[in-house]
Amino acid sequence: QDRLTLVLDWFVNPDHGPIIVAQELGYFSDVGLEVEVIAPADPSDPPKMAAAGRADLAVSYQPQLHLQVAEGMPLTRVGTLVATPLNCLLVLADGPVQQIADLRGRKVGFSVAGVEEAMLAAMLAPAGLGTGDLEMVNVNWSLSPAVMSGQVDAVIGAFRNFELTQMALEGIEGRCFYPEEHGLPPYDELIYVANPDTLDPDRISRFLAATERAVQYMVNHPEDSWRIFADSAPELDDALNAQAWTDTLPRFALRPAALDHARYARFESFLHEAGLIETPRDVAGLARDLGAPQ
Amino acid sequence: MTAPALRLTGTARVGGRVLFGPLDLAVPGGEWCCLLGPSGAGKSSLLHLLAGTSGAVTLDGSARAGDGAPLAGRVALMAQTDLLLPWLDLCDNIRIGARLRGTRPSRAQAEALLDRLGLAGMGARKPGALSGGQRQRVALARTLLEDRPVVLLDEPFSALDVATRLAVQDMAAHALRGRTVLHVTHDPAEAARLGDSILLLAGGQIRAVAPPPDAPPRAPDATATLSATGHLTRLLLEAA
Amino acid sequence: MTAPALRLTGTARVGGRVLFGPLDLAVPGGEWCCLLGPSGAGKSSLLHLLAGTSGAVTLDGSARAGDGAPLAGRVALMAQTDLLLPWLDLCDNIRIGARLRGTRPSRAQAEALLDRLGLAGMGARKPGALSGGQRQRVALARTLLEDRPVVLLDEPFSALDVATRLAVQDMAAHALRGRTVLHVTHDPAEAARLGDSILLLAGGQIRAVAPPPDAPPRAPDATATLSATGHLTRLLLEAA
Amino acid sequence: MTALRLFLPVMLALALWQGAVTLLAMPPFILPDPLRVAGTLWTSRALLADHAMVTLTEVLAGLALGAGLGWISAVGLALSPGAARLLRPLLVFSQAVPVFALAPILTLWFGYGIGSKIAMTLLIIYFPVTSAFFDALMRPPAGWEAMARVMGGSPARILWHIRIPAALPGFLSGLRLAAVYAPIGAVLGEWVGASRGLGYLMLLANGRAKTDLMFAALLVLAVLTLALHRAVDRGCLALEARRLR
Amino acid sequence: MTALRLFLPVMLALALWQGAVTLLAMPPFILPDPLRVAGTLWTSRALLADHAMVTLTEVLAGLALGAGLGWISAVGLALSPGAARLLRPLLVFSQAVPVFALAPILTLWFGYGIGSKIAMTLLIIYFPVTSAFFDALMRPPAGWEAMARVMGGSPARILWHIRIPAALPGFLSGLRLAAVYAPIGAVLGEWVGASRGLGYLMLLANGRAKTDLMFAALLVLAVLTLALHRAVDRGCLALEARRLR
Ligand SMILES: Nc1ncnc2c1ncn2[C@@H]1O[C@H](COP(=O)(O)OP(=O)(O)OP(=O)(O)O)[C@@H](O)[C@H]1O
Ligand SMILES: Nc1ncnc2c1ncn2[C@@H]1O[C@H](COP(=O)(O)OP(=O)(O)OP(=O)(O)O)[C@@H](O)[C@H]1O
Ligand SMILES: [Mg+2]
Ligand SMILES: [Mg+2]
Repeated sequence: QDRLTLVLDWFVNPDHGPIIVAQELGYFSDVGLEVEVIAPADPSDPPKMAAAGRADLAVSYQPQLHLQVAEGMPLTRVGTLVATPLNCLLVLADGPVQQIADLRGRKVGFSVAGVEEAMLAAMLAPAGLGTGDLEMVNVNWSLSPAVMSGQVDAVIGAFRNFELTQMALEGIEGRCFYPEEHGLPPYDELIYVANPDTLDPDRISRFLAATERAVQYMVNHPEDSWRIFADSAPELDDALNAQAWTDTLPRFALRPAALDHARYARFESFLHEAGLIETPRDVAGLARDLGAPQ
Repeated sequence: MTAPALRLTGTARVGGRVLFGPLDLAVPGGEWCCLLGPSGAGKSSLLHLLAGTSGAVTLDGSARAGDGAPLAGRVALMAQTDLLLPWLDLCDNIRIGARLRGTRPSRAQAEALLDRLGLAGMGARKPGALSGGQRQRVALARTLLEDRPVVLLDEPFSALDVATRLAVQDMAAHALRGRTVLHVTHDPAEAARLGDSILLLAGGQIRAVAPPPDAPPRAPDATATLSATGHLTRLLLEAA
Repeated sequence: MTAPALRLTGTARVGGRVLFGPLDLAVPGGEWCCLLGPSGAGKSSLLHLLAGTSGAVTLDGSARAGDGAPLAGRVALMAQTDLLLPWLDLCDNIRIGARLRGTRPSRAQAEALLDRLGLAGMGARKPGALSGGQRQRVALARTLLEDRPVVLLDEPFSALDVATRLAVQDMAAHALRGRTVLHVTHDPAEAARLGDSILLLAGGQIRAVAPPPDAPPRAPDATATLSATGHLTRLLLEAA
Repeated sequence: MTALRLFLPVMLALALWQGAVTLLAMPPFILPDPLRVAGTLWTSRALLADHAMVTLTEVLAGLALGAGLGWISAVGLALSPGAARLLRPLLVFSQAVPVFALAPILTLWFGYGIGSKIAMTLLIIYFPVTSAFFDALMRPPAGWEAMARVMGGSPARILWHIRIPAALPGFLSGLRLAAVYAPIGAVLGEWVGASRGLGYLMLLANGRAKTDLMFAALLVLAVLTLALHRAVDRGCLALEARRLR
Repeated sequence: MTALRLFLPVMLALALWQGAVTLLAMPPFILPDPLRVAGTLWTSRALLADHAMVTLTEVLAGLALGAGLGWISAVGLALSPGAARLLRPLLVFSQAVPVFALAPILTLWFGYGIGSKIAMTLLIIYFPVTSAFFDALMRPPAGWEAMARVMGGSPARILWHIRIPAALPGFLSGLRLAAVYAPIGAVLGEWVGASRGLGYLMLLANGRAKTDLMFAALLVLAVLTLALHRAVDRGCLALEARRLR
């Protein structure tokens, strides 16, 4: 058995379905891996741990990867967990914001991750607005409560597979504007990153193969896989996660190891044009396809 | 202001053991009464029982004024330690009682009192810059400024030299004339000089000793004073 | 252990003003010297200068042993306040010096000393449960247990009744025989009884007074003692 | 009587809470009402108890270590004024660093186990203990120290026999503060990375807007803090009373 | 001399920092070396100064309010033992609530302006001040209080003229702690919701993986904390020295 340490992006939640299911069903041991899964509280820690060699793999976000590589962190994407954006601009369904153009002069909350200004700017542009036309407030710990209580008119950085359900459970109907439908290039929300200098292609490939098997199982057996996930820890078994499980299923990468070069090149140039990256790099400096011939 | 008599009867206990009594102690109103006795006999405890500040000492009996009215609010106590407040200057230290009652006597009055106790011009000093005898005089000044009908003094002149002691004794005797004073002292000459009556607390019992016939404060070198001093000294030596 | 002489020369200042001096004070080695003077004359300051603990008081001159060796480590000081540590019982309080030097005298020795000072069986009490005179005796016990060739006593018997005072004086006189003792007191009778030599500090100057001819401790009622007492009293009254 | 004393503050807290919810019309996703939280408390009792045990372990270990280290540091600083001038700013500095900057460093050193949580608890309570005790050590009653110097005590022995006992109330004051901060320290430690403990549970519940569960966990944490503070306060009072009697 | 005293701890801190980076082979994205941070400090000086001013305002306002409220609360509690028994647990309780649980409540009440930051600062420093002062108020030297009672002082006047001045060192001890915690309080307040201030800047830098900028902001915060602690410490020492002389 080879050991492999994986740091999640946050506490365990349905986004990590394939990992938990693979662990519970023994897919990791089937490929000769003993995987240690670590759940941190701050999503900015895991890539640091991977880059520092403290973890073999970390779950991170594609936009972050671009920024971090630009700042010189030794990181590369080696696999994909969730292959669509999850981020969305969340508003109240019956609130004053019915279309993006309604945001003029209003308050938008965000949880600092680094790219939300650029994202918002891209979403505003088609409506003829700029970030200067509205007020941005960091609401850090309480995205949906800030919207629900009406303290801000919208928040960016909410996850479409959770926040809507969450609001529904509180009896409030929310609505998402999807970035990829409003001018943003599509991207992978959750990816696996590793240190390019020290990564072990063999073990990571085995890991990705096991999660690929888990995704297939989940797609084939949504109910059973939910039970497996919910039984893995008592605090996970609730209505929100059950709904999120269903909502997230179609978004998991069915081919975790596959790399879409163009997607990474597009996002890199998007960030470069937004002024967040000075010198864009080619995809080889950002992501790897471990299955490709060397 | 009429000065009430003092009466303490019963048994005092501390830490489970009898300290003194059963006894019956009476101080006539408006008189100066000196209380002598061996160290540890319970003199300070007796004063604290009258003042209502006895900590560990309990009295199985009563300590009250002869006129039946409560003593609280009519007593000034000068304890054995000076209890000066280190953050207040001398004038404020001796006016602390008035402050605590919400009134505010003039600084000039305080300065004048310090003056009469040989501490002229020191009103603005803090207690930290005083000698032992000076601190004791400030504590006395504070007690006098209380202006109460009943005054309890616990060894008020023990840290003073002969000359200062005589002067301060005279000053206190005049200032407290007509009040009921219970004055604990170890100095037989002092008792012989100041007491309208003299009590001895020894072996848990009170015993009255005849004072010299003339009115206090008496001349320290008068024959009657000297012979009373000698008599008291002998009694104290026997009591031990 | 040979007891060195003490010598203090120069001018002492406090708060910008001259406290005493220029003067030249000498205490012969192995003798008991009594120091009297008005309250505030600087007696305590003088002791602290010799002990090296003068806070605000500065000496323009020198305070040292007659044999030239440093005084530090050869002096025991009983200050005017008792400085008992409230969290230690009496035995530990009087053994604190040894503890501070890293040695550990037996509890029995401490108990025995308390016994001789009339505090038998109180060794396990905390200072909070003592009377004023009892505290003073504990402070004296602590100073005696220091076992130093030079002993500085600041009004060590002031809170004691006549009988206890005589007994404790005798006890101290015997215990400190052969050591150099500088003893500050306000009681002329005490000085006349105990002093091998007697000094008067007044008006910033030192003046020697002849002690009675016989060896101390003298009988309190001996004629020579009484007349020396009278003489000292007159001098003190004049000094004020 | 004791029961009443414990009962009254709890009732008051509940009344204030319910009042805030009712009067200020707090939406339940910001502040759920007590009854709702009580329900969650009951249904999730096994879960809460499980996580509370983890946090309690971290708290007790951190408190013992933090108080001990704080004691040692304050004494060390008091012993050497030079070191104090040099090191005190560093201590202050250590308190100015926010958790998220420290988290990666701590995990790099201590890993994701209980070590990093105890380290965080320690870091949080170490300072109040050190600071309060050091302050008290630096203002010993003047007379005692002079007396001890005449007696020939070395600075170390004077510290040990005079200054430390005299400064005990200051240390206990710091300890009382530490008892209150220790649980929050453990929660912050769980922030560094954890999959168990009340802090983990709260963060998880918060991240998913499960306000009931978060407040239920918060309530458990508060009760734990109160109990700890009470125990330490009682202990301190008993110690202070006994040592002068 | 004073310059040297300030210089030495800074040098020591830098040496420790560089040592950690070199010896422990800290990667720059976890702990950048001092030189690199110094560079960022210089190039971003305008940005940092701008955000530091915001934080400083919050800190000073919070400190003044927190110290004031802490003073009042401790005195109030000391005045009425019944209230103390009832309210002290609530105070402890208030400290057990982690920021992220409070954040939505605070913003709901105070909005996203300076109000919520001052509230957070206040909340953080209020407790150490109250606790340390209250502890000191509850152990007045026995003799003074008895004397004051004989003199006919009401409990309120005894508190004012005797217990409060006697407990001043305890209050100052709490104030010193508060000076250290105030900046961290303001940073926490900025996390609750802000678009300016050092705390916000740190979050932003952290999100953008600009570790240099984060540590530069951290350094500014630390210097601010040190300066504040030093000023308060100096003030306290001067006050303590003067009032007995
Ligand atoms: N910090 C100070 N500032 C100014 N004057 C001071 C200070 N400390 C002491 N003094 C003064 O120094 C003088 C000497 O004090 P000292 O305690 O030596 O007197 P003493 O002879 O022992 O008097 P006593 O018999 O009353 O104890 C006093 O007049 C006192 O007021
Ligand atoms: N808390 C206590 N526990 C036990 N005994 C105590 C306590 N407090 C005081 N005592 C004892 O009570 C006795 C009386 O003390 P008090 O202070 O009244 O004596 P005193 O006559 O004033 O003596 P002195 O002349 O020495 O001042 C002393 O023997 C003392 O040891
Ligand atoms: Mg007494
Ligand atoms: Mg003196």
